[in-house]
Amino acid sequence: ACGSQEEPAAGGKDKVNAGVIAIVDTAPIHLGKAKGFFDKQNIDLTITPVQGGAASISGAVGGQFQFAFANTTSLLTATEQGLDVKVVTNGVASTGVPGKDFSAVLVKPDSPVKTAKDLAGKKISVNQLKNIGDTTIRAAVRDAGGDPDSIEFVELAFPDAPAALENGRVDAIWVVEPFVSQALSRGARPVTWNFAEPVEDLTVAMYFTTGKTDPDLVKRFTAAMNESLTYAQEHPEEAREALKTYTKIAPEVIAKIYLPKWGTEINRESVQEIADLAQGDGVLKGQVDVDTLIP
Amino acid sequence: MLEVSGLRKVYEGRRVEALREVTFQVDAGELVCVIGPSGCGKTTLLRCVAGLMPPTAGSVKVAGAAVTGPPPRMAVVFQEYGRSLFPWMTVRQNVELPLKEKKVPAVRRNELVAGSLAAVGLADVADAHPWQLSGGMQQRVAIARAVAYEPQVLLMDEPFAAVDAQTRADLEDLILVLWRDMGVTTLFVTHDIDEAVYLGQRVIVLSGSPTVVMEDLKIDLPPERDQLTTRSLSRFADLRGHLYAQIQRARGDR
Amino acid sequence: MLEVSGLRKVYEGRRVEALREVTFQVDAGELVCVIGPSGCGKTTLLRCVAGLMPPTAGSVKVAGAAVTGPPPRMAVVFQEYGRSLFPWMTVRQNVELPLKEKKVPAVRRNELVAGSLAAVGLADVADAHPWQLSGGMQQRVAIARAVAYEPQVLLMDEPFAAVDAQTRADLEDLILVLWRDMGVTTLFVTHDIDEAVYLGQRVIVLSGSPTVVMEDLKIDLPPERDQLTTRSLSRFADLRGHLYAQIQRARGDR
Amino acid sequence: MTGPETVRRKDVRATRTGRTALRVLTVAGVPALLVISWQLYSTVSENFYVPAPGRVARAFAETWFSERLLDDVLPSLARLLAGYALAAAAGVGLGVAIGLSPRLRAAAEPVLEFFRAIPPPVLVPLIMLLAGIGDGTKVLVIASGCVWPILLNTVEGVRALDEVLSDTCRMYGVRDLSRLRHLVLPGAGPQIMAGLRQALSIGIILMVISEMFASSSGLGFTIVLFQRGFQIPEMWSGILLLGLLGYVLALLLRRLERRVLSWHHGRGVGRA
Amino acid sequence: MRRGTGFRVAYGAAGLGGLLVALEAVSRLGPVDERFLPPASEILRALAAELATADLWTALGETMWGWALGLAIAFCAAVATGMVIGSVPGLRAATHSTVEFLRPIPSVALIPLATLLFGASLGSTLLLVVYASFWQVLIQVLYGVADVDAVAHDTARSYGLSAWSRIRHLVWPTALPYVMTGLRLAAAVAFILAITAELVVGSPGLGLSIQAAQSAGAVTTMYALVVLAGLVGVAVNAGVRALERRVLAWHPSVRGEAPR
Ligand SMILES: Nc1ncnc2c1ncn2[C@@H]1O[C@H](COP(=O)(O)OP(=O)(O)OP(=O)(O)O)[C@@H](O)[C@H]1O
Ligand SMILES: Nc1ncnc2c1ncn2[C@@H]1O[C@H](COP(=O)(O)OP(=O)(O)OP(=O)(O)O)[C@@H](O)[C@H]1O
Ligand SMILES: [Mg+2]
Ligand SMILES: [Mg+2]
Repeated sequence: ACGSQEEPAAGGKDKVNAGVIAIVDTAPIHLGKAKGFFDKQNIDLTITPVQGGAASISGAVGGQFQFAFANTTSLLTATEQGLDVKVVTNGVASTGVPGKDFSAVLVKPDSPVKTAKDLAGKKISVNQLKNIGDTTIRAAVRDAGGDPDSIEFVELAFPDAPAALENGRVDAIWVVEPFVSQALSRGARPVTWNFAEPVEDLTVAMYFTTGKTDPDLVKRFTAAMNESLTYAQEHPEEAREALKTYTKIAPEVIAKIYLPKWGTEINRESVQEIADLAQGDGVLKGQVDVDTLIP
Repeated sequence: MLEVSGLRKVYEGRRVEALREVTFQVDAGELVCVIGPSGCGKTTLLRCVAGLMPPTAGSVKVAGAAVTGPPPRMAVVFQEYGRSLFPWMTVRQNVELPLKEKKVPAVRRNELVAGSLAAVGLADVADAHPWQLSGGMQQRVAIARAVAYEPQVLLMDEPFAAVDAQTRADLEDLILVLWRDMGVTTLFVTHDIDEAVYLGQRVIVLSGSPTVVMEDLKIDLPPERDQLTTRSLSRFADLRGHLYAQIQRARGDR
Repeated sequence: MLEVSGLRKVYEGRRVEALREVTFQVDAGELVCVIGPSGCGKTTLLRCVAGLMPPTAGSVKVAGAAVTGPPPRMAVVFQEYGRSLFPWMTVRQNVELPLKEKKVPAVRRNELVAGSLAAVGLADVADAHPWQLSGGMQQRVAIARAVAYEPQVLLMDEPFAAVDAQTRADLEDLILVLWRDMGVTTLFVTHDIDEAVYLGQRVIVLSGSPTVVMEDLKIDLPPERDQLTTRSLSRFADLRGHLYAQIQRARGDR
Repeated sequence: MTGPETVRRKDVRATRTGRTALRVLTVAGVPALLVISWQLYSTVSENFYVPAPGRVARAFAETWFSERLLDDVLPSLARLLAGYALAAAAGVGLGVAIGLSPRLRAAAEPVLEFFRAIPPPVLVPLIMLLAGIGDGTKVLVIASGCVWPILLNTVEGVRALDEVLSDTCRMYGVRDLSRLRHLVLPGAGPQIMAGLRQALSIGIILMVISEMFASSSGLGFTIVLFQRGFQIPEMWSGILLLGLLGYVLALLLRRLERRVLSWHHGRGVGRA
Repeated sequence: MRRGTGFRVAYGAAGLGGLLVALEAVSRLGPVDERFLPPASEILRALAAELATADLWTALGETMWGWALGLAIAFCAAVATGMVIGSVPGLRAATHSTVEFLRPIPSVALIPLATLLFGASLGSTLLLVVYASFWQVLIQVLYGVADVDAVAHDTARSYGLSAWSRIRHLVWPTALPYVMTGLRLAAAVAFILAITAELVVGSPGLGLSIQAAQSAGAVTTMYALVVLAGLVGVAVNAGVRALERRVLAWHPSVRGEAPR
């Protein structure tokens, strides 16, 4: 899966290297590649797995990736720091349906925490501090009438979170699929669906490029990507199949997980709302112009 | 006190037969010298007696008990005197360490250390480190350490090799006094024939390889020895001449 | 060939004045012995001459040039023979290394190595490592290394301390032959007065600290020396007696 | 008579200032060169990830001369020292035991190598299962990485003890604890110190790694946060602080070493 | 020596066996939940299954290649630098501050730089591996060079050994035991960083597989891969040990091995 170097493209196709996290959210690009949507646009796509949003943004700014995938907060932060990142299309969005989304805050079945309000003053794990997780959780708690500032957030990778919850190391965990299904099947109880509830129709992550990329290539990539998103949204079973090709999630889990929404439309308002929330929480220092990020 | 019977030692690796068959014994309170050509196995013999090295065959008994490890109350002065001193300790600490191990009370310990250092002429360098001393001084520290230990059995491997003639004579007399006053059973390896005759009640001559005991010679000199008179006895010259011829034969054998 | 003038050496740290003021010279092709009580500074003197240690004051010249580092074509046999051999090399490699450095052609090199090892009686252990040898054998390896090097100036620090009387006599004669045949200028430190008289054309007696040259004695024995006849000359006994008295004085001084 | 005396005293003073200047030059020369080339590089090339030294220096002052010093640096330092001490105790203790016993060495070596080859980042979840997500885990992670150089060096140092010295101890009945104290530890001292020095820098590395997991404060955590937030000058200032920290700790360790190993250095070893 | 090898293998196997039993016991009876730390037997079964796939071997190959190349570069550079710094008087003092400053800078902190320069490719892995293992070897070399015996050193000087010969015949053999320890440390650190780089930067290899298993919640597979990493470490160490026994046959630590 190497070969990130630019070589003469086969059959005059443009070589594109995309930096993408190998999680459920990115099934469309894998599916689209398999379906030949990119070939159709004369793009020879290589998907390079990256470890997180910071890595994909660094990679794109450094010129290694022409396109990459990162969550909304990471992109806003990069923009605030003056990095030249430009969103090309939607990445993944919340289903907006509590109970049927891919992200949730969970507690032990016997926990005194019943609602989002009870999360105030508790210790909650998130995969990265000062990112979309804590921002949305704070919003949810605030909306429910709790004091978000009394929450103690700790960093804990998603895979390690369920164990920490069961051992009582933390009071609540925020996880995304497949860990939501996994934890639910072991008896954990959802308290809030933090992508679905506090912000309406939340755009969680987006595909982006940098100003250096050829505009024509951007247009073609966007087209291929949108086709992939639409196809994935319309063919969830195929999306589930695609998961088996690039993740190691067990097949029986794949069958059960909640898939996110893969639309092509970016909900600018939700992005603006996240930016405002982040600014309110001190994650962002100043006002970020969403239009610079999303042309 | 010391019984060596049928001792054989083969070094693996190069398969050198350092000792073929060595048998002799040393009574309690005896002072026996061992001589032999260079490389004949004197050090090897000493190390086996000290229980530092298991013999290939044969046995060693000290005070009736078979030797399997270093027996208690035995002191050794190693040929590699320089390496046998702890570089991280001062001269005094080097001499004191075995006494501490023996749980000698502090007062007596200080007495012993001071006494033995004075006896070897090193009272004034007690606080130096061994590597700040000359070769001869280092060797004397090793001797002082053995003397202070008040051993029952004393093994010495060419202990005066690095000191000048006069110091050597003094140290020889020190050993004689020690032996006479405290009845220390002593096995003394040397390559100096005069020294062997002067010190020993018996001299054991080892042959060149294959090494066996070539002669076990009684030194029938008067027990009171003195650097001037003893060495000028005609019997001394006879014994010396005899041993010289033996060593020459021993070397010729190989 | 060798000029030592006003040499003074103080070891920092313990601030020991090892040499106070030493002046003497050695002509080309001369063999001079140095004796003195243990710890008087013989090794220190040799190390200054060899350029291994800067003197505190005074100067050393070899072949007219002031010594600042080890001069070329000089060989040293160290008192700590054991530590001067490289444990990771065999005996042969140890002897051969300086020759390789000197770019001696392989054929000649083999000849020299084999010759010098045979001369010290170690031809059969050429492939052993130093730590597989007895103390005396190790010392002989160090001597063989110096001999094979064919030096112009040879410095030896108690080189025969660890070998038996007979071997010692042989090695003494080896040095005499080397010196006579090749005209090697030799400075020979020993603590054996007989040896000094037997080998030397001159004997330099160092005093005890503070160390100065106490006597520079010409040995007026016939140049052809022989273990039996030379040692039995009455002049030999005289010189020996004189030096003995000197050493006693030297020790008394401190 | 007074003439030459004063001249000589002036000489002494001159050489002393000369010596001080030389020392300053030796300590600061190479770093100064590095900073200068860094400045040159950043003036000729605009690189978002390599800000100019002045910019980093400003970020340094702003970032670290604040309450962060108490909130982030001190806890990190405390965890580092705790982990390091733990590793030193375990490494030397275990190392002596393993070095002295060939049987134990043969049995333990593959197991130790097994654990040593496991990258700490993948070990973190496991340690977290056992020690929770508090400081315990971080201390353990630091210790689990630091222990190897100390352990290995101790084992090697103990194995290489001089045989004549060992024999001397055996002869004089110097056994067990006092053998440990008088022979084994000082004899292996130079190697153990080498291990301690190695471990110090590994400890700092692991301090950062441990703070990447289950953390909400600490120097490493802050650097990672800057990195994720694309606050590049701040990130570099943190890296610089890590280097400074390492340097100061190494200096302290060296002073300790000077004291403990004075016999080793005085002996002329190491003048090459 | 022959007897020695059998002895080592027997005891080593016993040690590893003991570890497996302990692991099995911990998760079957002990304090840790089986779901988070599966028993050893299941991990081994998963490992066997993984070993049957071609992907694993490709990943392992990629990791090992990055490891070997990085280690070789770091080792050569560190030995050369160390010898020069250690043998030229004054240089040690002049570089000391810089070395001590650069050394503790975590390789992980270089990740942004690595990504920037090389992206998620072999280059990133190499940068991190070389940077981390270089210091390991360098420090050992510096200590080893400082340990040259004074008498041996004087011997070399008095026989007029040239600088190069002194390094080759005196300094290098003296430092060799230290260098070998350094090599063993560096080999492990290089391996750790090869995997960490893959974990964090996402260069292809075993680390990426571990990361994939971890983020998919496939705990057993993840531990199987971790165990594999450990086993590779054991193998690497055995190799270096064998090398050490060859080149250090004269050293007290090795020659004391044979029961005397
Ligand atoms: N560790 C060893 N390995 C192999 N051979 C050895 C070892 N130690 C000693 N030898 C050999 O054993 C023989 C006897 O050695 P030993 O040291 O006992 O002699 P020695 O009589 O003490 O000689 P010297 O008077 O020179 O000290 C020698 O041939 C030597 O080469
Ligand atoms: N490294 C050192 N540091 C301090 N003092 C030293 C050092 N080396 C030697 N000395 C001192 O210098 C003096 C002379 O030592 P040197 O080794 O030259 O004596 P020597 O004449 O060779 O004695 P020997 O015959 O016993 O070998 C001694 O008093 C010794 O303690
Ligand atoms: Mg011997
Ligand atoms: Mg001397």
